[in-house]
Amino acid sequence: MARILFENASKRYPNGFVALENLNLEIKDKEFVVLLGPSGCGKSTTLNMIAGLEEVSEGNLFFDDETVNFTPPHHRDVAMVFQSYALYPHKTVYENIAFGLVMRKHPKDDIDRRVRDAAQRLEITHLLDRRPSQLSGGQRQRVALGRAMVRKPAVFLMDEPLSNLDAALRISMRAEIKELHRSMQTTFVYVTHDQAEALTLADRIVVMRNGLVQQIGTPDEIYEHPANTFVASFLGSPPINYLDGELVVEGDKVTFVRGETRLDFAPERGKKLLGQSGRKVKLGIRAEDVDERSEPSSGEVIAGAVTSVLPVGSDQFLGLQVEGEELFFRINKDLRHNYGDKIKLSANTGRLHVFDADTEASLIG
Amino acid sequence: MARILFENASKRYPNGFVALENLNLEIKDKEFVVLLGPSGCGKSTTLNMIAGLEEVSEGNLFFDDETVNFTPPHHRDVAMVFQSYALYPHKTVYENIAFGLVMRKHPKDDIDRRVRDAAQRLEITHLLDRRPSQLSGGQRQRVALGRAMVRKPAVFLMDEPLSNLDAALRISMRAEIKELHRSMQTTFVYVTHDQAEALTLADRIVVMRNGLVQQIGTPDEIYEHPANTFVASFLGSPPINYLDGELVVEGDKVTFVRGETRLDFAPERGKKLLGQSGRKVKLGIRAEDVDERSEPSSGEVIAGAVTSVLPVGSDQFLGLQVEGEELFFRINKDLRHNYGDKIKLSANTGRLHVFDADTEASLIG
Amino acid sequence: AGNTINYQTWSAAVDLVKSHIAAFEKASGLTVDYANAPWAQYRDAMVTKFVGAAPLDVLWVSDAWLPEWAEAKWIAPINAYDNLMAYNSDAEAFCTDSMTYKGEQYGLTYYTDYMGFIYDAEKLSAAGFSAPPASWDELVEQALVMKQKGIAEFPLMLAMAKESWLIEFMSAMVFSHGGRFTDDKGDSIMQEEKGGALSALQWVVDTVSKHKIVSSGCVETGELAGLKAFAAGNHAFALLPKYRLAMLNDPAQSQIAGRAKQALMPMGANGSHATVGWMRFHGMSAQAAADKARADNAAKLIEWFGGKADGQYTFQKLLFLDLGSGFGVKPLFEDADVRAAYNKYGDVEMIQQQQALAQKKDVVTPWFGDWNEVNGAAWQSAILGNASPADALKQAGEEWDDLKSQS
Amino acid sequence: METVHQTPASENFVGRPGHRRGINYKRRSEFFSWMHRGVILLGSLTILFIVLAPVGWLVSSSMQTEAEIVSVPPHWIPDQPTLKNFRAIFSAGDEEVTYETRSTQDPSSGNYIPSTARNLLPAMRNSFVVATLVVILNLLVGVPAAYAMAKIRFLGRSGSVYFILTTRVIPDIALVVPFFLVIKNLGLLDNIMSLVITYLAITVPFTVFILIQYFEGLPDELDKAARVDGCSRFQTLTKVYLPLALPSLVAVILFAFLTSWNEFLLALMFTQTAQSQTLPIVLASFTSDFTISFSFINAAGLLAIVPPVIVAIIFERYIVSGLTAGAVKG
Amino acid sequence: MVKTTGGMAASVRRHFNYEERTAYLFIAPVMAVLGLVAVFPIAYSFYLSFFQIKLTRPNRTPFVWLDNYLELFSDDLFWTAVLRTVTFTVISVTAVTVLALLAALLLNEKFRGRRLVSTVLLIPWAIPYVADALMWKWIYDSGYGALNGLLYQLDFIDKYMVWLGDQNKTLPLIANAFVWKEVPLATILLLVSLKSIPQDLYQAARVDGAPLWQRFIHVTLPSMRTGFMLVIIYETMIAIRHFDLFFILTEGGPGTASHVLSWEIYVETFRNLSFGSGAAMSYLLALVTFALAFFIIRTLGRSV
Ligand SMILES: Nc1ncnc2c1ncn2[C@@H]1O[C@H](COP(=O)(O)OP(=O)(O)OP(=O)(O)O)[C@@H](O)[C@H]1O
Ligand SMILES: Nc1ncnc2c1ncn2[C@@H]1O[C@H](COP(=O)(O)OP(=O)(O)OP(=O)(O)O)[C@@H](O)[C@H]1O
Ligand SMILES: [Mg+2]
Ligand SMILES: [Mg+2]
Repeated sequence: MARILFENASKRYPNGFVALENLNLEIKDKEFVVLLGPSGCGKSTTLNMIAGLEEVSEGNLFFDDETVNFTPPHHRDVAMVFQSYALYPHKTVYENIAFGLVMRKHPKDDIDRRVRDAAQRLEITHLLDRRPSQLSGGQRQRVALGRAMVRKPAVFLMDEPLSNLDAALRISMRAEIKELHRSMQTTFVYVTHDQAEALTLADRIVVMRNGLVQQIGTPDEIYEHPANTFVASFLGSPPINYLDGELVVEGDKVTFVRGETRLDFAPERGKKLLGQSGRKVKLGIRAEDVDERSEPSSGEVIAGAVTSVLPVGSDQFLGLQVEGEELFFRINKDLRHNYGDKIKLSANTGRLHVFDADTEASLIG
Repeated sequence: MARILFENASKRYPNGFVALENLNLEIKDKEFVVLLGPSGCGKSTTLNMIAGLEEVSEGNLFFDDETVNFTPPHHRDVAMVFQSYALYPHKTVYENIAFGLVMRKHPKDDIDRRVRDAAQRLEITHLLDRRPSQLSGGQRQRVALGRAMVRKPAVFLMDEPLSNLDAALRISMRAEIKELHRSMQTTFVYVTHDQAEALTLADRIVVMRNGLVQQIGTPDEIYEHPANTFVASFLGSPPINYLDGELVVEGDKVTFVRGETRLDFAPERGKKLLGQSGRKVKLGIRAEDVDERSEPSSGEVIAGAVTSVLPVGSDQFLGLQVEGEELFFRINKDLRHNYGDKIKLSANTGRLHVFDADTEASLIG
Repeated sequence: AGNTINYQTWSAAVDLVKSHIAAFEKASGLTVDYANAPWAQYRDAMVTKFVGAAPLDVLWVSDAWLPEWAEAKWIAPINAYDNLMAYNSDAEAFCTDSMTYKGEQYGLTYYTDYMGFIYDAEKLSAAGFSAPPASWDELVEQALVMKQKGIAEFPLMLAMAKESWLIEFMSAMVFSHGGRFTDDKGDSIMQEEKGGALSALQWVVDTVSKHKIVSSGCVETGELAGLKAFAAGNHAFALLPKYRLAMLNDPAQSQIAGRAKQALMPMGANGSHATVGWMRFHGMSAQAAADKARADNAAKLIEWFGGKADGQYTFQKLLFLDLGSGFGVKPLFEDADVRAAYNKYGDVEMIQQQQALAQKKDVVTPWFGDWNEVNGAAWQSAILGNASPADALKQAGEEWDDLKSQS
Repeated sequence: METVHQTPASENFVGRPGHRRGINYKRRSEFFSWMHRGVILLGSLTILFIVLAPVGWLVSSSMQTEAEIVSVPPHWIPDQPTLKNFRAIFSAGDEEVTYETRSTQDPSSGNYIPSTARNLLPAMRNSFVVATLVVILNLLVGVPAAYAMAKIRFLGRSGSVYFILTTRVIPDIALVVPFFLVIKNLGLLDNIMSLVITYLAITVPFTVFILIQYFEGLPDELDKAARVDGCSRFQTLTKVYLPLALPSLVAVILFAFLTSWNEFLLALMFTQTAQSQTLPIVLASFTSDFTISFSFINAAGLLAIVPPVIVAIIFERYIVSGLTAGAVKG
Repeated sequence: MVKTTGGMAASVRRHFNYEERTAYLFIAPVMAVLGLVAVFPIAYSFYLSFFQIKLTRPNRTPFVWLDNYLELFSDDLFWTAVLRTVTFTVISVTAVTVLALLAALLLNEKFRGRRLVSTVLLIPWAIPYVADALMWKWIYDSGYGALNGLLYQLDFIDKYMVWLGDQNKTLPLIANAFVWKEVPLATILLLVSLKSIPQDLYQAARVDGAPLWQRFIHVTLPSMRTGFMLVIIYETMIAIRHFDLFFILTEGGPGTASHVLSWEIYVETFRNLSFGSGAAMSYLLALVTFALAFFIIRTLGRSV
């Protein structure tokens, strides 16, 4: 029901700090947009501006086609989950959740139904009579989520709504939120640090850094075609590995060269790099884009000595000393390696990333 | 420097709610113990009791060999990261971090050195003069972490210290914490909901539920040998899949049977189940314990129709309708499947879990 | 409102005033809008009301304020009303004097009194004296004996706190020492060497610091506190308004009931038995005077209270009977009821004799307020030993000259 | 344990966590709790003594006769306690005053009671009405203003705070006459409304100032949450801030009530008759130039304490702690 | 689906600066009350301070520009009064603040009888100054006062002492009466601010190793900053202008021992009927008071 448009918007805090600079961002109606970015990059600030809780210092903010720079929050019809919860300490959990509806004069029984329904989904039905001070951290967060969930606003704003929940709960809550989006058919702006969450929920992801937007795109675009090293590094766990080197173009074949290591780009990638021979680049290889084959074909070999082995549940992370740099890869858990083993991995050359060594912008975007 | 021992400890809140029941838990000196459990299970309560912030209602709490039930917090020599941060609003970031040292009468220059060092690791050097109210959520959390990091206490207590940080920062902070543990050689009790964090950091993991300890063990033990379905479900993302069925023992071969699906246990697992033919069991298969081979051998086939496909970064999650239940698996991203496709996956029968259908306790634990 | 008289008093004898008003309303057909304010703040309240032009017709005025209020044109003379002026023949001379400023009379009195010298007869005889002191020196002698015998720690009660009574206490001392603050032309003579004022102050200072027959706490003792202390039997001699005799001899209020006697004010070296007298009167507001009809009504009320009502000085008489307060019209001394009442606790002859010796305060001028503040502080300073009596009076005298020249 | 001694792991002086040698914490915590109780007892007794000693003397003397009251040394307990002062206040009739009925006072018998005693109860009623109205208006007018100044950013915000304070830095004495002119021009002389509006003007600046401070202390996040939940500024104030600010409202209520209850100078100027006079004025009028009854004034002063103390008892319980616990994280 | 409400649809102009409009609306009643009742008196008396007004000379009221102010600077008595005012204010405000803090700390504890103590504590506040001042006058009386009586009977003194009449004791004794009456309000203000300290700060401080005393210094005191600010500003403003006790207890005496500014202003205005110079003094005092308040707000005000 609402398209949100930031037009050259800036936010300057009273102490002079500029939290957002010249933000241009369009969030389409009914879209589920996830804001991603390092701590302090301005995500919460963006949400607060959409909600009308922080003034837009410069530029414009539109809902559909109208400026809402000065529209007060209660006329904006947004629901928000605050990063800090902001529960009403004097109200019970029930009253906290119901408050938004009470303010909108919903009938009592409708409110009751919705609150109980939400509480059940959030598994806090047994806590409805408690006050926030008597809840655990995760329980408080769920109350905060419930307060938004019961509403039917034009825009949902959620600021890390699941950060304090355990994995199982997080997954089921994620499903609830997905379902909410589906059934409400309304715009969601969502902040999270959890990549799985971002990738599973988002229609589009906005990657921010220091108050500036780095890239906007579908999860796939962001993951597969990061616009620059920052974006590339930001997603993926363990993070993407970089190797500085040089491009060598021989006919159709584009090769990345760094010392002994030579990696031939798969053709569809390579063709964007033709004619750039000699260019200094940063190669990006995601941890999972390697395979341990008995004998990798040349042009896809990454060889090095094992520096660390870290089993994590289903997989293991392998630290590898390659060309003097330590790279991390994720491989199958069943393979056993010991510290110091020299091994070879085959890189998936169709999924290599290349960035300019100086600007760090992607060359194959 | 401190062994922590809970002996039949209980915690009853003033409203009568029993948050911990009969807790028996030994945390060894220098151990890094992670508390895991669903929201509201009593993790923070446990930390608070160790810190001396909540009274032990019943039972005893020992540090080394002495009861500390009555020792006030400032004589316990613990450092703590609070789930709610609890920053001093009237102090600057610098003063917040320095406070614990000031209280212990450290020399000024030593304090300064440590604070600046911690700030640098936490990447908040530029914020040292701000007050907490001028920080973003993640920044506040890092200040809270810094406040503990500068100290050299006998016990570190950390309550979800990284929950509001982005992945990259989280990983580097995780490394800092690991390093802290290594260099301090002291006891850590750590609460997290992030499994990767739990698995990478913990010497041992304590899985709790409703104020009761479910299992204590190394990460590997917990992951590979969950004591019951609760523990099994709690770790792993997407969570482990269950299929109710029956055991059929034929000679050495133990087979799980449910409708068409027949899975033969690998011998080392199977031998614990000999003689249990006909037993009603719950089979557990982790999402990643399947492979898509062109032709799986019989006895490891899981066949079903694709109900959902969810690409997540490096992999994709596949929903599969198997024997009327929806199971989720993680497979390689390169494989393309469409909704409704009937496919076969081969299960890694060496990694199957079996639980009693009623008690839900593991049969091969 | 044409027939309403706005009548303002301080909160004294409220019931009596009300009853007298009721009678007036019945007799005259006029209505009286009566309001009263606490005595301590009365002047301030009135100043505010004058400046704020609140409706006022008749009001009580203390003699000390007359010049100020007249100069400020808040109250008006009543000379035009012969029926009022006629009462002067019955009034004590100092009384009429006190209501007169620049040749015009501003009202009719309803209460007049003077500073009396009162002693505790029992203490006196216990100390072995048969007669009260006739001079201040004699008082010192007697007091020293009492002090020695432990009859009283501080035989003399002098109330020298800064309050409205202070000027009366000072005047009584000065007059009885044969001195004056100002001469007939209104120029200051208080600072004169060997003048009565100086010897009076010197005497006071000596009693406090040399003889210690007066407590150094006298600078915080107000008239009322002094009265209560005297009533409690703490002292043998006191300077107090004469009307306090009634209270001092009332067993319910006093522990020396029946022993409080009055003597003539002791004499100073060059002095006499003179004392200070004062009075309060009914005045007419300038506001009312400006309107003939209102002025006539106001004059009626003034006469009713300050003159005769139904052929009698009813108000003054009742006030005396109720409270023991003094009256300014001599004929009342002859009234049988009055004599009977007086003789219960006092000596009419003595009262009449002393009243005849009463003089009005010689410092009542438009700048009295300014000067009084400085003078009071100066006397206290001398008593506290912060200044010599001569310096203190010099300061007061200079202040006087200064203020006089300014106006 | 080798490494333990090498690493500077613990700051603990003794090198063992959780206990300094030789301290029995259980005993110690019991000791502290005894100390604690002792300090509380001592503090309470001190307060009770400091306050009740003068007040007790007030009570005792209100039941003594004028003669007894000045005894040296004082009679702490009246020889013959009498309630005549209280009786006079409560039995004072309202019949018309004539020469015959005028004497409620009888100096010769010592039953000295000022005739204005009968005004005391009506004056208390006036005072109570005035104070109550002032409290209500203070809240109505002051609360929104304080909220706006604490939580809304607008042009002239700090200017208005200082303006409000400015109205209270000038000595009342300088303002009495101009105040009088205002009240006269409003036609409110001798009307308790004159007191209501002037008291409002003299109390509301502090009401606002007090509330600003406490509102600022409440987390901004709650304000934000409420607004997102659909509250206008006004609703945010009433539904979220007021309940949380309850303790400070108590402070303000008591402040406004007692300031009005005690105010003297303005009441003196604006009121004239019993119909509008407030308690302090009537109290003051018991001291005339002719006489004063300490015992009676003390009795009246004692009665004056009762209504405010009842008000205080009613509201004091709302000064409770931890109202914002659990509200926000961080 | 819920309609996007008025705000989005309505014109920008209608909601232009909703925040400011609300703010102005909210402060309008206060401003109206003050404008109606307080502004004229202030302006008027300020205006008067530029005239030489002596009410006994109603026809001569020349405009003297700043003379009324300038004269004060050469007036010794004025400076004495300033000094005494400062002394009184410093003694009183310090005592009120410290005692109120102690009382507030006590009342912040939970114990049986707490409500009794707190109710009793409020009593002094409930006594009108008129009665309060008379009570103290009478307690301090050197002849038959209760203070003398008590000290004498307890054998602290062997004969009755002079209290208010002793110029070295006058100011402290008046301050004592003042403090007795002012502590309750200050206590309430501090108590409220004490109650609003988040408990988790104490927890953090305990873990940080702060013993009781340090928690008091580092958590309690800083968190009560605004409470202290309120108390100090209010009490300073009240003490610096305090009049009633001086009026009833000493009238500025003995000598000039309690001749404070407010008394001087009173004398000048009502005794001397010099409204102009009285007003000038008032405004000097007001200026100083305001400067103090400003300074206190700046140093203690919330900057968090
Ligand atoms: N003050 C309190 N009064 C009553 N119950 C409480 C109180 N504090 C916590 N609880 C309850 O105790 C249980 C344990 O709380 P605790 O904070 O230890 O949970 P937790 O494991 O830390 O959860 P989370 O992961 O959500 O932070 C919860 O169910 C909570 O509701
Ligand atoms: N009131 C304030 N005054 C000054 N600077 C502020 C204020 N609030 C936030 N900031 C700064 O603005 C920047 C953006 O803050 P914001 O809260 O939007 O970050 P965020 O992206 O939500 O971070 P996080 O993931 O840590 O919550 C931060 O660097 C923060 O320090
Ligand atoms: Mg944020
Ligand atoms: Mg917790």
